[in-house]
Amino acid sequence: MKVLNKKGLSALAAVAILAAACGGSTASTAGKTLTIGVSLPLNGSSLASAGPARDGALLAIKETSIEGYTLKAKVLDHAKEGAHNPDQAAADMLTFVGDETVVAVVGPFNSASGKAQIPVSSEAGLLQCSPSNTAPGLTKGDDGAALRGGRAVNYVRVATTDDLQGPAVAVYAKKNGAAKIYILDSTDAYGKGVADAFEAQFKKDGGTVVGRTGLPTGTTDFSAVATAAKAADADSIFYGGVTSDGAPLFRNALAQAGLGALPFYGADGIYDGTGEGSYVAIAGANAENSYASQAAIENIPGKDAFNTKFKAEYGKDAEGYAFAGYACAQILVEGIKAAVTGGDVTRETVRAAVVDKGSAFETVLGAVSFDEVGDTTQRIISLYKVDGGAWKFVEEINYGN
Amino acid sequence: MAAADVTSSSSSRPFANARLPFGIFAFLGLALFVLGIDQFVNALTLGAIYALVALGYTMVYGIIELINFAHGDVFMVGSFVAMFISSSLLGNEGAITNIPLLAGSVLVLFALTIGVMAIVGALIERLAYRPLRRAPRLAPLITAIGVSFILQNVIQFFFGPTIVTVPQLVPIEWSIEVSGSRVPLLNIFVIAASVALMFALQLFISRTRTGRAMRTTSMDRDASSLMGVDINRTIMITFLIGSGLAGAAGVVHGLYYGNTSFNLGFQSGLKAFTAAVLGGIGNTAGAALGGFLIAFIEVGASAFGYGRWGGAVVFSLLVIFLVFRPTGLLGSHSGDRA
Amino acid sequence: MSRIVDAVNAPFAPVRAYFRKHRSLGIFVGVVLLSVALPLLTRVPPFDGIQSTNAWVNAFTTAAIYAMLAMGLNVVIGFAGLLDLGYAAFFALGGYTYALAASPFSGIHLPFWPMLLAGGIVGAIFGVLLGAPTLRLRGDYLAIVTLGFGEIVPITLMNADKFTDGVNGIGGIDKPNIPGILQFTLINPWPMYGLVVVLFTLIMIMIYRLEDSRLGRTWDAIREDELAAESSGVNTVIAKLQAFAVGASIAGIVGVVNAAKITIVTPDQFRFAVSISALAAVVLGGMGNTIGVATGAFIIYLFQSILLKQLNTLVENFNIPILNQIDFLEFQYVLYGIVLVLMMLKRPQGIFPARRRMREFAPLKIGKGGLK
Amino acid sequence: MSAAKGGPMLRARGVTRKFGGLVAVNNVDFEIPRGSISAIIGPNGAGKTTFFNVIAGIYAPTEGTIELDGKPLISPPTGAGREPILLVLPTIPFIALAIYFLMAVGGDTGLVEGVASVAVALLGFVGALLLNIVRPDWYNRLIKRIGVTRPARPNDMVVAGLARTFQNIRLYKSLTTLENILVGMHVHLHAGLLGALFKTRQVREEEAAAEQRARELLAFVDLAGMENELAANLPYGKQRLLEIARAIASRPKLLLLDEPAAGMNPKETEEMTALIRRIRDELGITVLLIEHDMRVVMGISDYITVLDHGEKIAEGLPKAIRTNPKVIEAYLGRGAAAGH
Repeated sequence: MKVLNKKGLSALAAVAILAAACGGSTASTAGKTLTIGVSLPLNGSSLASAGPARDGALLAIKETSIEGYTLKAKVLDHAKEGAHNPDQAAADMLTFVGDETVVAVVGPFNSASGKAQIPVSSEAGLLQCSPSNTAPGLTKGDDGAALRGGRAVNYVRVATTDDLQGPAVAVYAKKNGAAKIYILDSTDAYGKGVADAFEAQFKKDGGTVVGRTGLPTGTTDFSAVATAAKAADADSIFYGGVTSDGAPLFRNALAQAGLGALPFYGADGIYDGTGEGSYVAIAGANAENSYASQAAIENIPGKDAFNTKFKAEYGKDAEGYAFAGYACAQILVEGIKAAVTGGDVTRETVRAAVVDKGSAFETVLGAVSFDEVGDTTQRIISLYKVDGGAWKFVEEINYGN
Repeated sequence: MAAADVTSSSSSRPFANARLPFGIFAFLGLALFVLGIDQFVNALTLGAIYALVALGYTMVYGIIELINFAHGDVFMVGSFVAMFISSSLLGNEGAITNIPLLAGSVLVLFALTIGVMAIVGALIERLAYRPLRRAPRLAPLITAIGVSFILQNVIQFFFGPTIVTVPQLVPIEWSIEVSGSRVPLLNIFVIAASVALMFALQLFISRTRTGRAMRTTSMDRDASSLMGVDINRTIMITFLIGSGLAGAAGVVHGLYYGNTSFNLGFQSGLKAFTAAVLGGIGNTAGAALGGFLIAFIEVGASAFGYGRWGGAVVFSLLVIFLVFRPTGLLGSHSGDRA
Repeated sequence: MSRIVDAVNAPFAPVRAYFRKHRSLGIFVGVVLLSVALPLLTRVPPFDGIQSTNAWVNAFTTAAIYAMLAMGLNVVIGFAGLLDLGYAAFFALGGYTYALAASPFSGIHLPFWPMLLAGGIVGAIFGVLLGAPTLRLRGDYLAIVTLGFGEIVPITLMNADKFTDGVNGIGGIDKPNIPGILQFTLINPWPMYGLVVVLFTLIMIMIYRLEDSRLGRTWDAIREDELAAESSGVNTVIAKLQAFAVGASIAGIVGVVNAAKITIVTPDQFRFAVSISALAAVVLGGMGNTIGVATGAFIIYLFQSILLKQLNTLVENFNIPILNQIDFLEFQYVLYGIVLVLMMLKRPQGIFPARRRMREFAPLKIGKGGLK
Repeated sequence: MSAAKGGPMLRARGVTRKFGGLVAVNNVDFEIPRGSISAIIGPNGAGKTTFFNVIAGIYAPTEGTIELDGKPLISPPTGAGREPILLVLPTIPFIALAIYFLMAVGGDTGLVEGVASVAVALLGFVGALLLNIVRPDWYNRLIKRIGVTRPARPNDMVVAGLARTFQNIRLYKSLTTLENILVGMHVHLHAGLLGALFKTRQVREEEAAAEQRARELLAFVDLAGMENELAANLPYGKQRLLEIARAIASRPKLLLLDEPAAGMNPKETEEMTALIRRIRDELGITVLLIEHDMRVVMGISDYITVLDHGEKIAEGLPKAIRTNPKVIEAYLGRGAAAGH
């Protein structure tokens, strides 16, 4: 029950970054300054999930030093009136394109913004790495090809696509004894996408979906849906969406309706640690017996070290997309370093270093490499369960290559 | 205004007084039959909260014909004030099972929150709306939007962009049995508290001098000014009460849902505005009815698996309804043009 | 202050008189001059430090799109006096019209130029569709119905997955081209800028012509006194529908351009916030004054999407240590709100209040035949 | 001006108007001779204004008909119960297509067919709605065949040749006087949306001619030189004049004046009386006025009709009305008639 959160910390972070940036030099030493753009939705409700990704990326950039170059970060926020805005996302990408020092970009966060940004960055040959995009159509198939417009891959992502995560949870739920499931989604691209994938797999495996509906982001009243789930006689619940869409509110409403004991499944949208504002923190005791997934391996060697660093910097635990943001920046930095080693740092050399070489990057998420369309080849889904007020690893599903 | 009076020939309806309660009972009966007791209670509870917020909307509209887009955010601020008072000042952690202590805590919580929010509302009126009293009608609408941005982002700055938990003082386990269904006392408490506040408001408006001043001001500001009503004071009091009710709604919201978040205001504001219009904007009883009606529609949509269409259903019904009754359920006050 | 303005204006009086007579030409010349001056301005400090000229030009293009939107909304609100809070819906419908006509999602690839017209027609149809049931409503009842329409459209677009790809939106929309001459691209904003400048000019000329026409007078009359207008023989039903149709068709056309510009449409792009921004632009710019409204929209867009978003960059350029330590992104919407409130308090009539049109009437000629 | 025909300009037969249980106008027969200046008088609450509003098309009569220039103009609406059928019938294709669409969402209809069906359906729906809202003449005739008639609206009255002023002047206050007149000429101008957009030659000529005539009208009511004045800035008396000028701009056969001399000083009243005469004499417009000021009424009226409690109690020449005991009783109360 903490009342005031540690605000000002992110302000301090920005201070640190700006101090680091300004301390080096002004933009006049062109050719020496390299900038990594950070393009995320950073106000309103988007901030809750995208904020950690920014913090992670800024941390990675801050701790990097490259001989003979000054590495800067430039953060642009494309949320408007609290929601990510594809129009602004595209405009921000154009801003990065127009800034010659920018050699790579971390972002975007949402797939709609991805669809708006990828054609721009692709035309400019500017590398971008998304910490969170999971919509398959951004890279795969005709849709992906249309976004790239026949050009070389310039967009990579560290999260594996929805078409794996949803089914993984479905397989696990089935194994865990779920037969009659009630599905609720947040009606947005992520929530609905993952719920659709879950539903398809669950039905394929012989499960019954006893009810399915969606409540848009911003809904606070989940009692009607909880009662509907009760009336449908569900034995398990699936929620497609993120914590700030109302996952813990739904869980609480279920408990109020007397369904608090049912297993509650979600994807990585609710796997956000135990800190302030997290699923576990808000749902409290009701969070027990909840399951979530994460598109990453569980046993990352550097995880604790990263958390220590992160906590030292921002005064809070690294949670949610902090890892992915950090990993993205790590990959971009590795690319830049490779380009520096090659003697010529341009957008093209950085892009090629990350995408074309097929090399693996050691990141906080483990070893990451990319396939021919820029998706991570680390296709591992880890599953977690809330037990005793904390997420406990239960198993891992490897979809291989 | 005069145009409306001349064109819409008002035919007197001899059974109007009897028709309304009958309609309400018929509707409630039908809703109970269709939804079942659990969903019925859900809808009533949700409706009670909508109604409290809608009251403030409609009061402000009635008196200065302003669509107060900031009102939803005043409600949101109210829920945060309640959270702050409850958890930080009163040091509550969760449910209180000691009944006298519970009653005391809840009363103090209501009193403090309503007080703080009344002051906040009055301040907003003084700073953002009063200077525009004689300005074109849409000018205060834009300041209302500005105030809404300020409130949201100030709260976000202090309390963060995540969902924040609020102590649920009334234990959710307490319940009574109604025809085989478990009805939590919490819901009954929420409904009772809201209805009590609504009745208090009705009494205040119809019985007190200030209430009468509010009514005459809403009918004709200039005339009531000539009759000796202090217009600025009356409008200020309207804001005090409207925001106080929003504060009460904030308390109720926190107690019922156990959480709040900085972006609570937008959706609630929209619903409350819809409720106010549906009921006949400017009419307090209508706003309360509208709030309940919207809650029933929404809960119905969710109950039958059309949750994602909820907003569309509410608004479609609203459009159709207004086509047949252009001044809302209990419409009296026909707004002037933009 | 105003004396200085008058002094500066004095030498231009003959020019102004000329262009008042030939206003379409005046608008054309004005917009062209402005469209050349703006990119040049971005070469000058402090603007050059914020972002590249290309990014600026792209921002101006978007700002002009919002300005067109505001001008269209002004027809409904400022001219006819009908408070429309769901204007973004028409913007959405225009965008989806083009997205369905030219994208990999539908598999159809119709050329861009005729779709401009199609967007306008779709907008007009829906404008009438919305207008028809609302005609009996007055004032704020109209506002809520339009608001409802503004919510219904995105919800429907979001849930009719099969036809709109739902919440994912339709991406990879075709960019315009002039066959054999010019292919629009995303990193070169200049062709789109040119297109928008031309469209802006045309729309502004058309709105001014409407305002001065019999129809414009009809709208004025309805706004001033609906009953009196009816008693002057005005069919208020048709006139209001025409206002809705004109406003909506402008939004439809602009929606097509917007979709072609950012190559993706999603339901979330067209939420209430867009309608509210357009409304704020109209009121802030000066309701009823077309140029004022366009300027208002331009300023609001640049303020909200460039100045506030780039405050960090801007401050960094000034190198003031204390200010450098603040993350201004945190405060952007508080600042936006404060600015909205302050501007409204300062200028309740809008920045450029609608001056009553003072047309240059020819000298009085009485005689020949008298009255009939 | 079809002055050749004989018969009264306006003939009301058995006009009754009820508000709920209240009978505001009861079975009034009434005629206005062509080319006359007629007046309706009566004590407060006599139903004058209601009757006036029935003639002006603001209230539909509950019973009775009104003819203007020999043509039926107003009759009570009938068959309102059958009207929904007409609303529903044209929308049936829409509903059918919408159902088809909804089924298609679940089925596997192609994108193009789906969008097309929605488009066609919407067109049908919009068409049906528009028909019922705009209701062109041919549609009115069509529905008349199944017994549905609808009250005419004020703007239909203007087209039929009837113009009015208001008791509490209703000008377009932020428009100039000239623009006020131009709005009054609305029904005689034909520029449409496209004409305005492309400013065709026809439109420009029409506008120029309209402006010319508007100036003449302003000169006629002695407002020459005030063309660019905002209506709101005119003094009260001139606002009245402007309102009359706006009304006659629609070239009516019959002009209804609602208390034209209300609130005027004697000099202004005299000017107003003279103007009303000129309107009749120079423009050949028949005039009907409601007026409280007996000097005005007696001074200019050719015929006077007296209403009391919603019923016609007397009519005739001013001289006869002045001495009619019923009228005196109505105005001064019972018993006063004898002493007068």
